[in-house]
Amino acid sequence: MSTEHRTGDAPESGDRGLYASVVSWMENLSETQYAYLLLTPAFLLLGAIAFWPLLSTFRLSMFADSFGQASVGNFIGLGNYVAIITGERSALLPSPFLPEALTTRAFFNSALAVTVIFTVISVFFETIIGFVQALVLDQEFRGRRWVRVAIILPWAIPIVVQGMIFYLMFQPNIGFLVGTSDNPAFLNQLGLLSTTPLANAQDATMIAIVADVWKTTAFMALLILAGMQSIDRGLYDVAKVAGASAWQRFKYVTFPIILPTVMVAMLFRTIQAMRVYGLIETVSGCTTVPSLSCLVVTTFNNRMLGSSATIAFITAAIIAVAVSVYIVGYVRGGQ
Amino acid sequence: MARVQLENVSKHYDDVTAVNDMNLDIRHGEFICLVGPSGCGKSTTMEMVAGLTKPSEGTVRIGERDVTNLPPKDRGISMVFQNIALFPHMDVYENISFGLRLRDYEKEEIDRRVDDAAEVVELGGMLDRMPDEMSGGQRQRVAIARAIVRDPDVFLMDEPLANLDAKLRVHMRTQLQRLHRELDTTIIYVTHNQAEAMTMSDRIAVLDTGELQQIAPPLVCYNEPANLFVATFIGSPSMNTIPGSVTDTGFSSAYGDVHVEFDPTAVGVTPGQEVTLGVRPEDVYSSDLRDEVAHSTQAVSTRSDVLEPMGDEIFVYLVTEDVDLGGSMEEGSDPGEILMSVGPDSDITEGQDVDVVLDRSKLHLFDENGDAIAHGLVETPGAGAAGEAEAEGDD
Amino acid sequence: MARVQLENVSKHYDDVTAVNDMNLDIRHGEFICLVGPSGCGKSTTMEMVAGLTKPSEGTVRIGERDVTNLPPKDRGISMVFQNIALFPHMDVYENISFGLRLRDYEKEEIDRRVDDAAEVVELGGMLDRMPDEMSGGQRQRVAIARAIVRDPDVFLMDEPLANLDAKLRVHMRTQLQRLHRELDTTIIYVTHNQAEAMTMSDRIAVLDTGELQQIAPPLVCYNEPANLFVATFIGSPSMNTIPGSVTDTGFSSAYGDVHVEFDPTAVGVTPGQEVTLGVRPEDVYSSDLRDEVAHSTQAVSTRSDVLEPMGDEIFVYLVTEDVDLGGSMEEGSDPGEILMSVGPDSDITEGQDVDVVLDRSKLHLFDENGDAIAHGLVETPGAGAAGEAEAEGDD
Amino acid sequence: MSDGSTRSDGGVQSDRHEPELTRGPFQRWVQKSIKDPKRVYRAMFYVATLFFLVTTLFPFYFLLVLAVTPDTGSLAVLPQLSTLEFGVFLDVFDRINFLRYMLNSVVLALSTTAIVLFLASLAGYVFGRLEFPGRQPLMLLILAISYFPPAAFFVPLYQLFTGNVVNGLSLYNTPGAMILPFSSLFMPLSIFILTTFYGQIPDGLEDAARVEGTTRLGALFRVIVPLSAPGVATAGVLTFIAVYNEFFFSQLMNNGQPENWAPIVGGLLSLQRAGQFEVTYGVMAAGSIIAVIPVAILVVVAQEKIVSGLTSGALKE
Amino acid sequence: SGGGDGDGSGDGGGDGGSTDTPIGTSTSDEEVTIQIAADSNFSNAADEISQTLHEDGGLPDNISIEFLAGSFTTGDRRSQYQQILSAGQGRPTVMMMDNGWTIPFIARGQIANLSQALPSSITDSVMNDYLENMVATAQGPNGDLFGIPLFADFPTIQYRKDLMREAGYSDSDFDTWATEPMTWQEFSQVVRETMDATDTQTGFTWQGSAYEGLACCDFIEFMGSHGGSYFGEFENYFGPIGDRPVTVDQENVINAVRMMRTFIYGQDDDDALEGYADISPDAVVQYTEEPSREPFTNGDVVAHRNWPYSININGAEDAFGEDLGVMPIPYAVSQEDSPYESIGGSTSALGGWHLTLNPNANDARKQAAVQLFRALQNDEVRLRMFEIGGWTPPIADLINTERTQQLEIIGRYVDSLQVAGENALPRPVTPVWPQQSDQIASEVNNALRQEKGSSEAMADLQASLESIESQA
Ligand SMILES: Nc1ncnc2c1ncn2[C@@H]1O[C@H](COP(=O)(O)OP(=O)(O)OP(=O)(O)O)[C@@H](O)[C@H]1O
Ligand SMILES: Nc1ncnc2c1ncn2[C@@H]1O[C@H](COP(=O)(O)OP(=O)(O)OP(=O)(O)O)[C@@H](O)[C@H]1O
Ligand SMILES: [Mg+2]
Ligand SMILES: [Mg+2]
Repeated sequence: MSTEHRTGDAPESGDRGLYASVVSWMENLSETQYAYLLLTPAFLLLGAIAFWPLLSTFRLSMFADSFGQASVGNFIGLGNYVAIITGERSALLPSPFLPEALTTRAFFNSALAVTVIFTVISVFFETIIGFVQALVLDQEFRGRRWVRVAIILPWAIPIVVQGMIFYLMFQPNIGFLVGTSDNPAFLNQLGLLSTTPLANAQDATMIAIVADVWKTTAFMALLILAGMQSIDRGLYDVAKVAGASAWQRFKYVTFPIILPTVMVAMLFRTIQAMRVYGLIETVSGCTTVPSLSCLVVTTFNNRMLGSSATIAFITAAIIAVAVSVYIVGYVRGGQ
Repeated sequence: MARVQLENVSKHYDDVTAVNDMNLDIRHGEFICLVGPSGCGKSTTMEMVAGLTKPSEGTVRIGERDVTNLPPKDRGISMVFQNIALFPHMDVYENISFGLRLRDYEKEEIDRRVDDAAEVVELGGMLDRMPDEMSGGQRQRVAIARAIVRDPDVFLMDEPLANLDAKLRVHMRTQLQRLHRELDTTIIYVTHNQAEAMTMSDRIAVLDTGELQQIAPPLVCYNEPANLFVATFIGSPSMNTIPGSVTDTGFSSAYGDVHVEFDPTAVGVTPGQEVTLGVRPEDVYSSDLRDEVAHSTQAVSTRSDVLEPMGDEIFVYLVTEDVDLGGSMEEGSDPGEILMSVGPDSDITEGQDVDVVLDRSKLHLFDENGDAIAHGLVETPGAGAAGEAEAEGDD
Repeated sequence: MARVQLENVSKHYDDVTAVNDMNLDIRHGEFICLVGPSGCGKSTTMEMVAGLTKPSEGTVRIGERDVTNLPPKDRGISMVFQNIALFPHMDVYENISFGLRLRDYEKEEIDRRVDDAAEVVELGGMLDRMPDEMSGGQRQRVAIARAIVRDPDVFLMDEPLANLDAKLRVHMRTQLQRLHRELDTTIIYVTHNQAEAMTMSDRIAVLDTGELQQIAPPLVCYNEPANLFVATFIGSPSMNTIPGSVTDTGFSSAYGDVHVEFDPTAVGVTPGQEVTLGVRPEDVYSSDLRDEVAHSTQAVSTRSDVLEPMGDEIFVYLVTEDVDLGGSMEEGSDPGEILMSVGPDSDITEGQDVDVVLDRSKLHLFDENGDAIAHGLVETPGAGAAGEAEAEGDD
Repeated sequence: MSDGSTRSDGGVQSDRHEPELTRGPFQRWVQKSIKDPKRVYRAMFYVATLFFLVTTLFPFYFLLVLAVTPDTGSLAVLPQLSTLEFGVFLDVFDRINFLRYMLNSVVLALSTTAIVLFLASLAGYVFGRLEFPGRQPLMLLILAISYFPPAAFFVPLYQLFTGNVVNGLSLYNTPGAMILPFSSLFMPLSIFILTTFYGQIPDGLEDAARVEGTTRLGALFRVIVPLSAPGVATAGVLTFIAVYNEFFFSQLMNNGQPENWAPIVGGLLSLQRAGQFEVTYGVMAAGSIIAVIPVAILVVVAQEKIVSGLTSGALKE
Repeated sequence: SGGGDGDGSGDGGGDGGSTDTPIGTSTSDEEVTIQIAADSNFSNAADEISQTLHEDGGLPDNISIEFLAGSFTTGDRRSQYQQILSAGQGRPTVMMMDNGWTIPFIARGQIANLSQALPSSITDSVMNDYLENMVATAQGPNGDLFGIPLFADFPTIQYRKDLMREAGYSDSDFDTWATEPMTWQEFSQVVRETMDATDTQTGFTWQGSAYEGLACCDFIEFMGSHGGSYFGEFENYFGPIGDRPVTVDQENVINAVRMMRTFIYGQDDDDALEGYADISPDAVVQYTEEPSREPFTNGDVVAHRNWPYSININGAEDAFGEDLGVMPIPYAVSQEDSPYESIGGSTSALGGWHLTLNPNANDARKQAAVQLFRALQNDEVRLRMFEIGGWTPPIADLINTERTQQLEIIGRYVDSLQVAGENALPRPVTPVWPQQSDQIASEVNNALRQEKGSSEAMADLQASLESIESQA
């Protein structure tokens, strides 16, 4: 028994006793039991609000679409999956799942290809720019707080508004960025944009990417910045004395230490980018840039519940594949 | 009551066994020093007592209670960590008072205690500093204050004074001893400082590669080391170890001509057996002083190689034979080399021929496995010297 | 060439002056130990040499070059940090090779050097461990290896051996000395270990509260301390300081009756002046041994208070007078208390009356400000003892 | 700083005595830069900062121009001040109860952030610092939630919240109907962020806390969370803003009325159109500026406070 | 538990027997509030509307009306209703539904059958007096009525009289054009001439973006005015799915596409249709209503096709005022020359909204709703609604009256509106219309962007529409 005593020891009330016994019960759990105990609240919530709906949606994905009275048709097992992947259902979708030919046009018309293009390019640029932004914010300088506000601002913008900004910016005769064929704007002259970029799958995808980079780079920057701020400054002293230049300190100390954070940021950005919907819908419309989530939402709105659920699960499966790239990289990096 | 017992405790990491089948029984109120080479498992042992590391096997008891599965907070311990581990986000006051605040002490009581503890570690005016604004020694003292501000049953201190200068160290040492007396606690203390281990502890536990080598009062460890490891580990500079073999009439060294005469059967060795002779530097005398040594061996002729003046004494490295002396300065126990300590007024110079004698009452004999065979090789074997040592150790 | 010069260097923090107007001139190839109490500014000084901290005032030169504004990487230094600071994300190999990899050494060269360095710090088999899988001492050794694997002009080592056991410490010490010889570098070394400072350094720089007190060879610091601070700081246990005043015939203590006879004018003091007498524990002898002391004082009658057996010697705390002895054990320099060190065979017991004499050739006299007046109070004033000490210090 | 240091250097001193005629300011700058590369870093730093400011703020500028340009006027890069109508910012409040929408959003975002940070702290601690069987699979399971488009959750959740699954449990048009899905959908991100941050805190500090007498949970909230302040604050900010902007459930889990806890998105959408086809970009732009700028500033200030609060004073009692 | 069958059961709730039995029309004195899911224009004008309903329409005083301001984005509203109805929620009582998607709700049996629920006095007057095509979008397969048309919307062409005058046209021309549709050929020449005469960059803006608006409206007009149709005769428009011809590969349809392309690219276009001028900017391929209106309002365009809301903007004094002219949509093939009976000639897309009844509402509210519907039959109420919010009555005779002519701005153009209303053609709404409209929008837009040839695009569209027809 401990000899420690509380001064002015309050008489132990029943509550206190209960509390104490709960605490001691918790303290005596094995590491595994304790781990599961702490995870319980999160999993209860996730179970009810995430896993259960997913299961029920999965069930839905096994039913045919219905265009009549009922909300879903017959049970057809994995029929929806087959139909969508083979392209059998393409006619009922705003755009096919896989490219139907090996042309650029077909690629930009395929939900999968567009999504992958969007994801790879936007996550790439977000990471790089986010890194540089974080490096800038990690410096001490006057007005840092305001620069930080400026960098966060895009991220605080609701998607509707973000979409509106970019939609209008690239609207001929309205925004500043697009001209007409007689009176081309700067970007048109450079040949970077057609005069009707939002109707053009390629241009519209790029605009969506720019819009996404503009908005979500802050996400990267904030996370990376947090990672940088948690690094023990003493390590930089060691590195300096060992002869590391600023770049080498970054390369050997900062970068590897924040790598896990960067990976998490990239991982989630990739996942989010692969689910892009609102941005595309508001900037160019899902018909022009058909992302995977566009298909999910469009089919859902069109009451093709089975197809919608199926595409949702296919999307998730594709994301899972993308994620496994990170996980493999992470495991490799961790060794 | 804070008896601390480790029963067959082991700790295995993936590829290392940090602690192996350790048995320790520490009485209430005892002051135990854990010593041993770097990486021998001292910190791991402490962590198991504290409850921070779960033993792979075995039982830990504190005050007769099995605490193996009890969390640290319920073990009635406080600890000074080897790596100091101050909370970087708290100032000194908050660091020191952390444990008290957790226990809902009253504000005045906390303030009083923190002030006291800060006084003890001489950090009076620094209560509102942050850890990163302090020097290494100051941080360590905060860590000590954090531990002593509470009054637990057992103090665990892992090299609490490593970063302090000699003077402050002595000061802190006496403060800790006073605390020990006043609070009537059990203290387990890791130190690399021989003086600390010798002066502070009731018993010293010597560890090597995770195994307990000897646990005994300091002078017993010093005078009657259980094995070669303890013999060379305790005492600085280290004991001279002279490999050799038993002859019909005593011991004869493998290098140089160190001969000690004794009756092998009385000691319990057989002629021809490979043994190691141990002698501490301070038991090596210049043969001029032979008369002062009650039981001296016959003279050994050596040459002084290197002199290390230490202020209050001089270490003289003696070569008994022209063997390879490549790394000779490294350790006193190189075969063929003997380290002698002499007073600061000695007139020995480097490269001079020196004849030395050993004090036979202070010689140690170890078998092939390094286990001690005898301490003191005077004609009447062993007993006298051992008794003497014990008497000293008890006070 | 790696001469290191600090010219009027100061470092002020918000409310503390960590280093105050420091002037240091360290010759190329010198081995300097920085010593001083905790928080006196040793680490800060090192950091300013390294370029990690910018001096508030003053100039730092390395090899005649003004490096005050140069980044650490261009200063040709390597450093062992007091807080160890291993890179947590690199294994031992990567930690050690960090500096080499920065400089694009070839793989084989790196491997060779890392193996060598690991060998020196005895971490051979641990190259692929992560820092958090190592013991405190092992980590510290990695930090040392990381510093020595390169060949800079100046080594800065901030308590590199604090977490090592005595034996390993001795080993590391000799390794560092060898390295120093081989690489022909300048080493600035912070240590709290007297033995280290004494044995390793060419000169010791003693700091107190940010100010340089003395910089001199170890034995000069030991035998001729510039002031009371250095006198009590160097040497463990600490020098006895006996406050008193100058009489017509010499010195008379304020407590107890310690009297030393000398000619005040020869020494340069005036009768009635308040002075402090300093004597090291090993220069206090039981009056039985009076004959062995060439210049002994008259006997002082004392009573033994506490005995501290250290293995190779015993510390005896002597009380000269029944003054308040509350915290007497704390420091040897309490007025009215004298610490004596005797051999392990001494038969003094606690509470016994002991008459002691002091070795007058080893006495020190300090004025009111603590500055040294004289070292050695034999009739022929000062010169002899000082000359002796210098001779010893030079080798 | 760099200026001062170069001046104390003799070399630069002599530069200043050279005739200035032959050298333009730029050459002088280059000359100095060669001597002191820090100047170059500094310059790079300013260029980068400026670049980011321009690129991030340009669309805002566009938004502002959009807001203050009258409906009948055309947009111009540099609009004439006289033609602008700043009254649009007041319109936002005249047309709808915009404040209430903002308040709803803030309440929803704060509650969600609190729930998420609490639950994710527990989970992040478990995943970041404990070893137990099932760790990897459970993490993947949590991550997998983020794989799904929000639509995949919608139908069952809507049924649930409208009382069609559990009788009598009707959360539609209440904050719960949004906070619950927000919490579970945004939680995986926070769990992952906190897992990495908590995992990096040295064991020694947790050990020290436990020896000092905290429970395991106590060590988490008193030491690990404050020490990970930058990470926790960032997770909080990310969650807060994500909720503030959430589009999908915000719209579908209430009927768009401010009294029914419709958040800002609902407000913006009701500002968006004057009719089925006519879009009043101006008011909507004004609305979003009003909605966003205070929040962004609040978030930055709060984040700084959180970080400094958690790392220093938070544990003062 | 009930998780899995959530979707099914929700609908079941909707079907609930209540729709079969007439709702009592007796008035009780209890205070009842009914909620109408509408948009913020209604909720902003709630007081006035409520006033006219009570005072002119005789709505009992114990019934109060609350308008919910839903999103103006029609798709959002659709999904919102879908959730509400499939969850079996009782509120709101009455929903304002786009005539573009009322039929799928009818098909799924999610809204109350008014033919059975309302007294026949009300339903009969709807069937007889209201715009026939409008009513058709609220009818079930067997002709039962499921929604009461609330207001209608028909696009017209707006043009700049001031510019035209410079080009030599006079007010008498304008007067003729206001009620007598001209041909597309003539139109394009008039516009071209005006452009040249006034050095105006842009002649005619309309909506060519790949969105619902193209499929439902712009293209229906261009195609219809060429005598083309998606599914042949008008009677096929609402089904039966899979059992009707798909007719987008017909020449009339292709010609419509070619004409649109010619407007954009002039005679240089591969597919150019002779006799038409280059009057539209490239940008029309990404224009929706507002982006196409902005340049017109800003004064850079001669003519513009849009819904009546924009007449109010462009006809305002600070815009063009009296200089704004309005005409019905031009045509290329008259109704007589068209292959289909009721298609051809000037064609305006028919937009507009119905009021439908939530079958899950409680009886008191349903009864109150009946009173509401009854009140709405009152002409005075309809006219007041036109005055209050510009909600065009879905009754041809009420559009152009002396009262309506007094209305500010729009009053000047009610004659053209009436013509447009009489020629209004709804989109072919069925449960598969969303899919089909996606395909139509995307293929037509492809053609407009010269990604595909006109006939190629229409052939592709033909194939995918047929495929949808067969799969559904
Ligand atoms: N960042 C800082 N802010 C304020 N004071 C500081 C800071 N760093 C050091 N100090 C103070 O400066 C003085 C010198 O510190 P320094 O680290 O040099 O001491 P030291 O001699 O190395 O001590 P130790 O032996 O304990 O490591 C100390 O009193 C310390 O508290
Ligand atoms: N987490 C771990 N994983 C693997 N090995 C470990 C771990 N922790 C400690 N060890 C190993 O266990 C052994 C004992 O470590 P411990 O820290 O107890 O040593 P120590 O006696 O305290 O040493 P020191 O005096 O150097 O602090 C060491 O060899 C160490 O490398
Ligand atoms: Mg240790
Ligand atoms: Mg220090």
